[in-house]
Amino acid sequence: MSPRIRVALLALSGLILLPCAASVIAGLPAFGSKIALYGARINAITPEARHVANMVSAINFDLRGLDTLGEEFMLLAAITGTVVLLRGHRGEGLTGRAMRRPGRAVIPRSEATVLACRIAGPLTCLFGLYVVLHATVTPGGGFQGGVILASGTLLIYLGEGYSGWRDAIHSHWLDALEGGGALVFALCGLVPMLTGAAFMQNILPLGTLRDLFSGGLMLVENLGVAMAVTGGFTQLFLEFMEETRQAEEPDEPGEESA
Amino acid sequence: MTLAPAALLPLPVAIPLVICATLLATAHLLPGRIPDILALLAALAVAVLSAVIAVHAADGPLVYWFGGWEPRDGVHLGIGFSVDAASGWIAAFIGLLYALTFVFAWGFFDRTHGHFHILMLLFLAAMVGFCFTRDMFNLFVWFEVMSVAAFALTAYHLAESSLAGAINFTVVNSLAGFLMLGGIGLIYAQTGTLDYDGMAAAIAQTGRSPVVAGAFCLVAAALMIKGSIVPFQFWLADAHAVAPSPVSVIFSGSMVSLGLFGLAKVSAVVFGGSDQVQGALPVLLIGLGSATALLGGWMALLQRHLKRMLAFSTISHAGIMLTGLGALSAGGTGGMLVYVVGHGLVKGALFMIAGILLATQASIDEIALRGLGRGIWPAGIAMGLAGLLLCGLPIGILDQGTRLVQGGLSQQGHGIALAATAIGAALTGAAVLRAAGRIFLGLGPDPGDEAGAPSADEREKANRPLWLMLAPCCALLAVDVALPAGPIAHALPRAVSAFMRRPEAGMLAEGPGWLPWVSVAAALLGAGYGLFRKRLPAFVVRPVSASQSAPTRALEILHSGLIGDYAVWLAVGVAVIAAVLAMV
Amino acid sequence: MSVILPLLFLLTAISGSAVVLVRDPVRQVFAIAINGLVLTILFDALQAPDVALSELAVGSAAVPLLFLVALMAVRTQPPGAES
Amino acid sequence: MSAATNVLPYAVAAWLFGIGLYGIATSRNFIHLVGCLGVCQSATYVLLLGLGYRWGSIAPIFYDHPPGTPAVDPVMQALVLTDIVVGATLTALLLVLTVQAYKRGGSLNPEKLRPMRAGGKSGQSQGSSQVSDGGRQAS
Repeated sequence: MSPRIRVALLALSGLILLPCAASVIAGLPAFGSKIALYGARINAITPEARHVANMVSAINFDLRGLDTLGEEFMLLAAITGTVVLLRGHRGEGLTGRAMRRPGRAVIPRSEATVLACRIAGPLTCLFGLYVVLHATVTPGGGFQGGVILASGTLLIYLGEGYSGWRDAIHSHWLDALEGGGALVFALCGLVPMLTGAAFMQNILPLGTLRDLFSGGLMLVENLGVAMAVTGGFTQLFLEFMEETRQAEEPDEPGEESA
Repeated sequence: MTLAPAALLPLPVAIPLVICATLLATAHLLPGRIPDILALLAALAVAVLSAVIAVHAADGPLVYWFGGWEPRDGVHLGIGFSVDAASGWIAAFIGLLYALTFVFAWGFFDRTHGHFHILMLLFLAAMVGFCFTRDMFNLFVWFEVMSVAAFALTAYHLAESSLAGAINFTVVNSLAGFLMLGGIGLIYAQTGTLDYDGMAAAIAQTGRSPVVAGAFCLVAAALMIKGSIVPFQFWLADAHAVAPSPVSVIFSGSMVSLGLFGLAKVSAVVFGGSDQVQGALPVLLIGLGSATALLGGWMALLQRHLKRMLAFSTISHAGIMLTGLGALSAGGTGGMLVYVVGHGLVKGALFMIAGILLATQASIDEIALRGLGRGIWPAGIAMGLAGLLLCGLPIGILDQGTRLVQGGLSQQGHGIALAATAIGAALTGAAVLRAAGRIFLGLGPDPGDEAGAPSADEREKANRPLWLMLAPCCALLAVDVALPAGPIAHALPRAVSAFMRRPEAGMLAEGPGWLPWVSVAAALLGAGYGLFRKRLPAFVVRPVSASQSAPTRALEILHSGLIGDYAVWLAVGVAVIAAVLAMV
Repeated sequence: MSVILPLLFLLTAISGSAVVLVRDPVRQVFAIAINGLVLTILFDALQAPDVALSELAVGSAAVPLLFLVALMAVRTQPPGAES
Repeated sequence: MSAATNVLPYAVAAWLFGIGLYGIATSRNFIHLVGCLGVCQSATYVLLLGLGYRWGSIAPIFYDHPPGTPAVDPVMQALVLTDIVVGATLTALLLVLTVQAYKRGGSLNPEKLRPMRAGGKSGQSQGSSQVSDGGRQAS
C-alpha cells in the first residue's frame, strides 16, 4: 500500500470507530464520580486483614500476588531474550571481560564528573534501598527500588568508566541475582503449600500497621522482586552498553566521556 | 487441603517457573545436558499433572483461590484458577507437545547456557496459566508473558528476515496487549470485579450497554490477533516462517489456537449474558472464520518456503476453528476444542519434518529440495500421512474435530461456512501433499505460481541423528491417530457444558460423512495439478492459471511485510468488529 | 483541583502527540523523556504515587536511556557490518 | 464539573491510542516506531487511572490518614504498575531487535527492511549471510 492509501484507510476506520468510541465513553461513569466495588472493598478490609498501609503493595504482593509473579517472569523472559539476541553474534566467551578497541583513546573524565558520580552513585543506591524497604508503608516497593538501584550502578559507569564498570559487575552474578530473586518469589508461593495453606498464603506474622516490618510474607516477596529487578535491569543496561562497544570504526566523540 | 485434587492446580504453572528461575540462577554452573533434561522433566510433569487435574475435573470444575483469598460476601478478592475438564486436557496436550519438542530439540541449543529452555519453560507456564485462570487481568498477564517469550524466540536465528519478522510480530502483538488491557479496564469499570463469574453475573444484569460491547470488541480483537484471524493474520506468516523449527512447532501447534481457546472461554463465560455480544458472534465469527480459512488455504498453496506454507496453513485452520466457535452450539465449541488438539498434533509433526529437512538437507525451499528427500524416506511417509490428515483423512482426532465442527455448522444452517471449512482444509492439504511429492518423490520439475513466492536460505544445526528428530514427530502423529474416538465422544458433551457454563446437551451432531472424503479428493487433485501440470492438456491448464494469477498477485501485495500496513489492517479489523456489534 | 487535572490531561495529549510527530529519532528521545515526566506528574495528581514513582524511574529515565544507547549503537555501527 | 471534564480522560486515552497507531502506520524509522508504540501504551495508563479516580479521595496509602478515609481505586494502580513493566520490557526487546536488524539489513526504514520477500534482498541470492545456530557456533 502506498502511504496515502494507508492513511486514507486508517482515517476511514477511524471514522467508523469514532461514534462507537463516543458511545462507549458516554456510557462510562463520569470521571471521578465513583470507584469500583472491588477497589473500595480492598481499601476497607486490607489494613485490618494484613496490617499494611500501602494498598497497592498489598494487592501486588498478597491479594493479587500471582499477577506479580507472572510479571516478574515476564521481565525475566524479556531480559533473557535480550541477552540471547545481543550475545548471539558476539559470542558468549567475550562477555566476561571488557572489550577495549585497539587504537581507541580513553578520554579521561573530568575530576568533577568522577567526584559527582562517586557521591551520587551511593546516594542513589541508598535511596533505592529505602524505597525497597518501605514497600508496605510508603509509595514504592521492590520494582521501583530495583530500577533505582540499577540506575545507581549506571552511575558507576559514568564515574569509573566502562572497564571499571565491567570490573565491578559480573554478568554471572547478575544472572544469579535475577534468577535467585525470581526463585525466592516463586518459593514464597510454594512453601506455604507445604504447611497446608494455599499458594502464596500469607502465613508469616503480620507485624503492626505503619511499621517497617509489617505485612509478613509480603516483605520476602518484595525482597525477591527487588533482587530480580536490580539484577535484570543492570543486566539490560550492561548488554545495551556492550552493544555500543562493537564499533568497527574509531570512537564517536563524546561517547566515552559522556 | 493438601490431599484435595484442587490443591494441584497451582503446580503446573509453578513447576516450570521454579525450574526456569533455577536454571537462570545457576546457568553458568550447569553442565551441557542438564537444561535439556530438566526442561523435558518439567514439561512431562505439567502434562501428567494437568491430565490428573482434568480427570478429577470430570464431575465439575475445580476451583482454587490463590493466597487463600476466597470470595467474601459475594466479592471476589483474590485471583482464582478454575479448571474444567476441557481446559485441563488442553493443558495436558500442551505439556505433551512441549515434552516432544524438547526431545526434538535435544542438544540443538546447547551453546546458550539454557537460555532457550528458560524461555520455553516460561512460555509453557504462561500457556497453562492462560488455560486455567478465571481472572481477566491474570489472563492478560499470561497473555503478555506468552508474547514476550515468543518475541525473543522468534528472532533466535538473528538473520535479517527473522529479525524483521520478529519486529512485526512484536509490534502487532503488543498492540493486541494494549487493546486487551483497555477492554479489561472498561469491563472492570462497568462490573466492579475482575473475576469471570462475577463479571458474567454483573453483565447479565446490565442489559444492553455500549461499555460491555466496547470491552468485548477490544478483548476479542486482541485474542483474534493472537489467533491470526483475517484481517489480523499478517504477522503470523512473517513470524512462524522464520522462527527456529522447534519454536514454530509450539507457535503453530498451541499458541495460535490458544488465542481462539481464550476467545471461546471469554465469549461463552464472561459475555454469555450479553444479548448484544451473543447476537453479533455468529455473524462475526462465521464471516471472519470463513474468510480466514479460504485465504490461508489459498496462500498456503502459493508458497515454496516450507515453513511459510505451513504458517499459512495454520491461518487457514485457525479460521476453521473460529467457524466452529461461531456455530454457538455445544457441538461447534466441542468440535473446536477437539480440533485444537488434533491440529496441534498434526501441525507440530509437520513443522518437525520441516526442521528435519533444514537439519539434514540444509534447505527449506520446496523447489530447491526437489528429490533430495529420497534418502530420508521415513520422513516422507510421515509428511504424506500428515498431509492427508490435515485435509481430512477420516481417522484420528483431527478428523473427529472436523466432523464435530462441520456438524455444528450444518445444524445451524451455515452452508457457506461449511463449504469454507472443507475447501480450506483441502487447499492446505494440497499444498503439503504437493511439497511432499516434490521433495520426497522428485515429482513436479516445473513449478507454477509458487516459483514466484518469497523464500530464504536457512540452515539448522545438524547435530542430531535422524531417529531422534523423527521419533517425536511420529509420536505426535501416532497420538493423533490412536486417541480413541469413543471415550472422547462420550465425555465431550459434559466437558463442553462445563466449559461453556451451559446445561448439558445430548450427543453432539457430526457433519456429513462424505465431506472429509471430498476434501481429501480435492487435496489430491490440487496436489496432482501442481505436480503434473506439464502433462495435463493445455485446455485444462490455461484457464486455471489465467484465473488465479490476478488474485494471486493481489494477495502477495497485501502480505507486504510492512508494519505500517499491518497497523492499518488492525484498525480496520477493530472497526469491523465494532460495526458488527453496533448493528446488532 | 478541578482545573489542574483537566490541564494535565490535555498536556499529556499534547506531549504524547509530540512523541509521534517528532520524526527525528534523536529529538524524539527528548520528547519521550518529557512525555514520561508529564505522565509522572499526571499520575501523582491522580493520587497514584506508586505508579508515578515507577513512571519516573522507567518512563523518564530508563526507557529514554535505552533509546539513546540504541541510537548510539546504530550510529557507531556501519550498516551491514555483520554480513 | 462540566460535561467536558467528565469525559476528558477517556477522550485523551482514545486520542493517544489513535495518534500512536497513526505514527506506527506512517513511521519511516524503526526507533521512531518504538516510541510511537510507547504512546499507544500510555493510552492504557491514562484510561485505567482515569477510571480508578474519585474526586476528593486520598492515595490508597493509609500512613498519614487513618484506614477508612475515602481513597482512590488501588486495583487500577496495581494493574498500571504491571503495565509499566510490560512497557519497559517490550521497549527493550524491540530496541534490541531494531539494532540487530540494522546490522543485518543496513537500514532502519521498514520499507527497506522486510521479512522474506519475493524480490527482496533477503530472497534467494543472499546465501551464506543467514546465521543459523550452527553458524553462530563457528563465529
